[in-house]
Amino acid sequence: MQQTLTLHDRDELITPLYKFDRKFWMVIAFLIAIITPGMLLYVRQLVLGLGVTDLNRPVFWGAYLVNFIFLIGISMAGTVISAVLQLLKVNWRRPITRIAESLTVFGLMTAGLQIIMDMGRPDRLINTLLYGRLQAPLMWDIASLTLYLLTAVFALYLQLIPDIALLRDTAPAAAPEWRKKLYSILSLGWTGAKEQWRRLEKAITVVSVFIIPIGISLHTVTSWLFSTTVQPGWKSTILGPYFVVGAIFSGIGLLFIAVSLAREYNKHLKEYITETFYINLGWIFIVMSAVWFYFTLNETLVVVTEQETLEFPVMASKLFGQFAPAFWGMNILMIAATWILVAPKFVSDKPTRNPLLQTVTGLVATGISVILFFLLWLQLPALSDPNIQTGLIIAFVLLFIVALFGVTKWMKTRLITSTVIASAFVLFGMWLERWNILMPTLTHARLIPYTTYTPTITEIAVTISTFGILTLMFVVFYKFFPSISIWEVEEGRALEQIADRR
Amino acid sequence: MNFPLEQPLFQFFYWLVNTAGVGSAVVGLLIGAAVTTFALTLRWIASAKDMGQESYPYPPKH
Amino acid sequence: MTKQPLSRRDFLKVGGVAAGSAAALGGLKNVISAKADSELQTVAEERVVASTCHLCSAGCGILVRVADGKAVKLEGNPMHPVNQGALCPKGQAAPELLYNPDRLTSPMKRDRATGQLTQIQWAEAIQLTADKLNALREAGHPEQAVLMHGDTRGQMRSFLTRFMEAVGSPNIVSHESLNVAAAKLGMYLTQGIYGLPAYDLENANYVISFGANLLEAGPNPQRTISGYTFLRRGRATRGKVVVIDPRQSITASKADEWIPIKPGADAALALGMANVIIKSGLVDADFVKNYCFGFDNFVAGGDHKGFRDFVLENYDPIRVEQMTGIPSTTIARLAGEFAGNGPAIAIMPGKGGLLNGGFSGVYTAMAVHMLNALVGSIESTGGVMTQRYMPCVDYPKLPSDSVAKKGLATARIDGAGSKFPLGRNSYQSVADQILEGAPVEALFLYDANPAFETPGGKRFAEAFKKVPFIVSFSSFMDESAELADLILPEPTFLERWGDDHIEGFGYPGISLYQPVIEPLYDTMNTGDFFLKVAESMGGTIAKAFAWKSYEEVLQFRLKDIGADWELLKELGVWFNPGYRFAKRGSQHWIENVVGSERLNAPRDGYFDLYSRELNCFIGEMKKDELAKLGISQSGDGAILPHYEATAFQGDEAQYPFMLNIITLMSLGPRSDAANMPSLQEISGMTVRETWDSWLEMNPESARKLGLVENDRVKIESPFGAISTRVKLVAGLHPDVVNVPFNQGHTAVGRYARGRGVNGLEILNPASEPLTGLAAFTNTRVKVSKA
Amino acid sequence: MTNWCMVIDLEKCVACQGCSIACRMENNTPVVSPEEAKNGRAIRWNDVFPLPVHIAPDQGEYPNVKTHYSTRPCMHCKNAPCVKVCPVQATFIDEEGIVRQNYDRCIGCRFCTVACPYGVRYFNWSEPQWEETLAEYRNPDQLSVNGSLEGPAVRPVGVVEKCTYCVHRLVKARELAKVEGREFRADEYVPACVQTCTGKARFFGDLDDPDSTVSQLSKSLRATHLLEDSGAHPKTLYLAEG
Repeated sequence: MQQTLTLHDRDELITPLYKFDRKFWMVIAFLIAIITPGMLLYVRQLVLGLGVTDLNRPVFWGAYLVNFIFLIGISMAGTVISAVLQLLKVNWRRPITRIAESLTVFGLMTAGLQIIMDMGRPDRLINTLLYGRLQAPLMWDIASLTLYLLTAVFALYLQLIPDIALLRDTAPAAAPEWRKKLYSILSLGWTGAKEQWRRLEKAITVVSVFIIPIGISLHTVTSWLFSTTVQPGWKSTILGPYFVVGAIFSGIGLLFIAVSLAREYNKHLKEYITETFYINLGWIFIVMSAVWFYFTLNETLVVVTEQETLEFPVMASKLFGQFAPAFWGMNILMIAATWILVAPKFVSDKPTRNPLLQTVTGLVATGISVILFFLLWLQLPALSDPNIQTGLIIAFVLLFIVALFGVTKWMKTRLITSTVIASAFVLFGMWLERWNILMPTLTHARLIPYTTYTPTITEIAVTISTFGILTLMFVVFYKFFPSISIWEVEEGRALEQIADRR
Repeated sequence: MNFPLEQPLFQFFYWLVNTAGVGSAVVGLLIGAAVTTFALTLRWIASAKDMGQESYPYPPKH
Repeated sequence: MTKQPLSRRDFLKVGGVAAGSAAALGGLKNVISAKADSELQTVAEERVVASTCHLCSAGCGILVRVADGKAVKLEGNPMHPVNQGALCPKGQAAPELLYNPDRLTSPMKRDRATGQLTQIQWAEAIQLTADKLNALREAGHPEQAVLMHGDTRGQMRSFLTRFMEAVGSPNIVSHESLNVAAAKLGMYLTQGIYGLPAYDLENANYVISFGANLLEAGPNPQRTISGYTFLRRGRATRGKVVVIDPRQSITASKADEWIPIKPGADAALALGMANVIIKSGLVDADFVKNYCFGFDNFVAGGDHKGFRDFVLENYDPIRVEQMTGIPSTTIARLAGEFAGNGPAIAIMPGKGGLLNGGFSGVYTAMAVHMLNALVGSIESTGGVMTQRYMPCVDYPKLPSDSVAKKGLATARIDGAGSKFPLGRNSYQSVADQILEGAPVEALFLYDANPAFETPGGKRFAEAFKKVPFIVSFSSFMDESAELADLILPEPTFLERWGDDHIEGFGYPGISLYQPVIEPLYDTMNTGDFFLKVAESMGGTIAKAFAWKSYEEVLQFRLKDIGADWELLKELGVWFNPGYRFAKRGSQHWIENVVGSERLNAPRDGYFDLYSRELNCFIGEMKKDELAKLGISQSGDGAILPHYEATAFQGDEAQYPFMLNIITLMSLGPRSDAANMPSLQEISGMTVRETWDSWLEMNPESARKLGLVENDRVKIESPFGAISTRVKLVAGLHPDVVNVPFNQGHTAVGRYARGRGVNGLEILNPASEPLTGLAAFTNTRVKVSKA
Repeated sequence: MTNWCMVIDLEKCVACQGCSIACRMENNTPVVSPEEAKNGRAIRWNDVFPLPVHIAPDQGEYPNVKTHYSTRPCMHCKNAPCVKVCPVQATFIDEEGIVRQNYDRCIGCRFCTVACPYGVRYFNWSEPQWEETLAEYRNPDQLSVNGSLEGPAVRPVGVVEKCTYCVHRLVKARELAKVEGREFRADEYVPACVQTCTGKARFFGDLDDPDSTVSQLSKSLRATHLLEDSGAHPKTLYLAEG
């Protein structure tokens, strides 16, 4: 059999799959270490009931639900990257489609897990299949989530088939027998016949078309869980699209991080996943942040302006009440993320003599501004003079601007690092966004005194555990399957060659 | 304005959305259809026979 | 528990979806229309027993559902006039008292030296008590046996009195000096009846309450609730209710009008209203001229000032405004409304209202009650009634007994009648007397927890050390029982015999307690215990108590009420409905309504606006003697009701707030209620607190102190300090702070122990010198962030 | 078909909380620990609470203050938001207008508790407990409908529970009428809170019977619903103060 796959590619992409080195086991050990406490505490929760959380009346939903929406959100990555870009025949998507699609699958799986963890009676989950009612939005969510998960698994699997066949055929002799068998079964007897290719491509295209509405429906339906109730703060007509945008946003964010981690773990991937990908996807990121800001402003401004008696206290708690840290924290994180992405675009690559744009200047300014910030924060009596305070604030602002300029240059030269930072900001900000949608309304019930909610150690541990599980699935999966779609990359290269030849 | 619930059509809709188990059935149907479609698609792909033309090497040479 | 299906029946019929819903868009009704098969499983054996609730002074009739020998639910007895089928949270939670895990299960003896408790047999307890009492009698000092009791009603009261009298001790001390005695004295010094008046709320048009907590914790809350709701919305015309109180209690917030007043100034307001009523000629001229004493000036061994001139001279609304902080226009309006919209009732302050430590609390009660007289609301429809009691068969005359006679002739241990000439009981001062050296050899605590429920109750711990033999009959190991030598648990009210007079309607009635289930533990009704002690003591005492059981005592006493024993047991209640108003000046009037209980002044049927009874006590006193009693006026001014500014303990500059201990509907007056978890859970509803005590404070006052809601604060008085959390209550006088009663237990049980603080600890422990009343509202405190 | 309805006269209600405890004793709602209670986990199907619920800065200043109290059973809404969101029909409206809860089917997703604008649905955060002998007084009645638990029998941990208008009392009253061989009359049954109300502020009966007390009272000028704007069409009526 003739192969176009070079030995080089094979070394880089297939050999590591059989290499269970120290690094791998350490990662696994670390992940299990962070998963275990949460799982143990969850078992405790199963025994004792949800009383181990800080949920109460009226805060009936808490961190688990926030995690659920967040995880559903990051599952949007697969739909956007894989399906949309595939339909648009965007070429630079090829190396990352697999990671994106697997993120969708794992995100949905862990999201489902959150729902089960949130249930008072997980042993009665079967009741949803026995007595399900169509009128209940939760049923729509169950339908949508299951369909999305199935479709995503199917899409991922479709794309995997040629690679599995490749793995089957190129498995080293030392490979364990069960793995060979696994690949053999999973490859479905793929031979690479032209008709097979044709049918595969057709199937992929069809699935790509269908997965988009299914994905959007899931995020929308999840928003409807809230907006179909009569609770203040959730009766927003833009909640559906807002959730979708948030989902795309956080999905891309996690994708950036996952891809960058994969690149770090397997250095060879850097040849496939180049900076082009970061630059191009970065633009989508920027557009999404603009849309996100638009929605946030929309939601905030309308409520603030109408000052409706029920809605406004909820919004007020976000603007300057108990949720102000979360709300403004979210906004600052999003602004920072956008700035990190946008600012370097305005800076030239060439060395500059402008001291404002020197990295050193930036770092020094950052240091001093941090010190100034803490001085202001501590409210030392020695600095209580209004003039001194004003001076300090002005100095802090100026130095902060200088720091921003200085750091820009540094960021420009480290595209990937800065993108990852921005993604982390976005991820954290989007988690907070979900928190800010859920919690203010729940804590501001109409006929129950306003309350607070602080996740307990159980909820925090379970949350950490959830993200641990997500990572573990990711790591283990890519020990069995190549982290980039080999055949798609090949296809891309071939297409480029064709383009070059012309 | 009263909701015309006495109309058989609306009665049917009402029955449809509000009966325990009907939702499950609909969801089951949806999922069953999806799974079946996926399985059939996979079989369809796998069942493609080598037509004697260019095979395994990819991409097809143009 | 054996269960059997009681029924198997389709109660939901097959049917289509309800068509055409009336709701505009509510078409989708989510109705289950499938054939439902409902099955109710319950226990095999079920019965309902009528009895009486003992958790507060109202004594509501109850019907207890007993399922398989367990009391599972209490309902109000619809036959009972007080509650008419209703039941408050305390009564509802009573099974938590019955099945409380902290109940005492058997008699115990404490070794004083080691503090160790040993379980004993009842026979031993009876023998020990009998021996002790016999020893006291042999020594010729039966009066050294003292019985302190709390809210003891019905035949138990007379039974215990008889027992102590048979033994030869006059020292049976009621807790009334802590609560209702001031009102009773107010009634006594004016109307000449020592007792609480009954109010015909159902027929009144205008009710003005001076700090009386009608809907929460008055002397008979359920009766006043029934009357109140009937007068508000139960009849065609709606009566008006006005509440005078520095704090917007639930009563005040439910009233038509809440008039906040400077604490302790209620007398001034009442007299200011009297001033307006007299000035405008709205008085019931017939009544004040012909049936009142001292309205006009009179001559009796010299010129005396009458009520009219005294009030007209001193209580002009403009001046009253300064005393009370209530605008003179409001005072005038209230007076006009009160006198012009009869029948009207002015209700005397209850506990926590005005017992100021000085005599002023009694003056206040007098002044308020006089308002009723001025508008002729005494013994009239929609006015004040006098309480009648069921005729009980008299006990056989006590056999003559020289030891007892000698003992009974001695002065009371609590100083009532001697040290406190006007007082009938001085519960809290027992501790002072003992500490001052009064010999007490045996002390019985029935229904009493003085170590907790009196101001400065910790004195009792000291005092009890000097008493060699203390017997507690509590069902729980409360603060006082912890100091007792013999702890003889009484069954809860659901497991024993007893009875109660129905009060609050004027007409007589009896309400019966009966064991709804077999007693759970090795407990004994205190009545039975004393019968056995009497038997064991032998001699005249055994003769005086020839009954076999307390149930027999009840049967004997209640023979003539008109219902036989079986009927009474079945109904739980028997009464002669319909209050017969006495005609003014008639024989009935003189015998039952006005003046019949005066001990010194003539029983001539005159309502005293100038209290001749009081004149007998302080009429001869000089100004300085009166000043020692806390009375600033002299001569006629001291006899006539007047406003005395509260003599606060604690300097105003240092201690800016007045501390008020409030009693809640939920926790109620009895210590054991604090150990009922459901009541703990709902106790702080008004301030959104639960299972804890709190300090109520005006938000503005708190702001000045830099306090915000839920701050932990230290409350200091000259007598001590406590610490709790502050709650901001907008409806509260800025100079008053409140702490709820019945929290801060150190004993009783797991639910009561260590919950919050006991505000009584830092109250002025002194007793009023003329009456022996406890001082509840004359302690100033300062509040600071803890 | 009867349409059960409760009317609460707030002017006669004296905020005594007798209804709260009567409900607890009738329906076996557990007492939670003080810590749980502080965390808003107390379960009292019928609660009494001061108004405004949220301490607002514009509550008024001394002496121009008026505190109001309200009591709140389930509203048994005609267009119940809780019923509409239940994915398994564990909560439903029966043909007599009572919103009921099937404890055997509830999956504990707490959507209904979130959806209820009145906050009258409660969740069993922990295994309900009665310490030692306290368990003795629990109501022994057990109502099961189509084999699943609904009545006052103790609910397991992790399910939602709510006021049922004491539906087991209705079943009992009907059964009694049947045993005694007569027609069941609507006034033979009242929930425990109505029976115990110290101020006689609660009325209960058939709203569809024009002669019943509740239907007379529903025509009162003072008749109002809690949160009428919620769109839930609450049925439990209030008679406003004043």
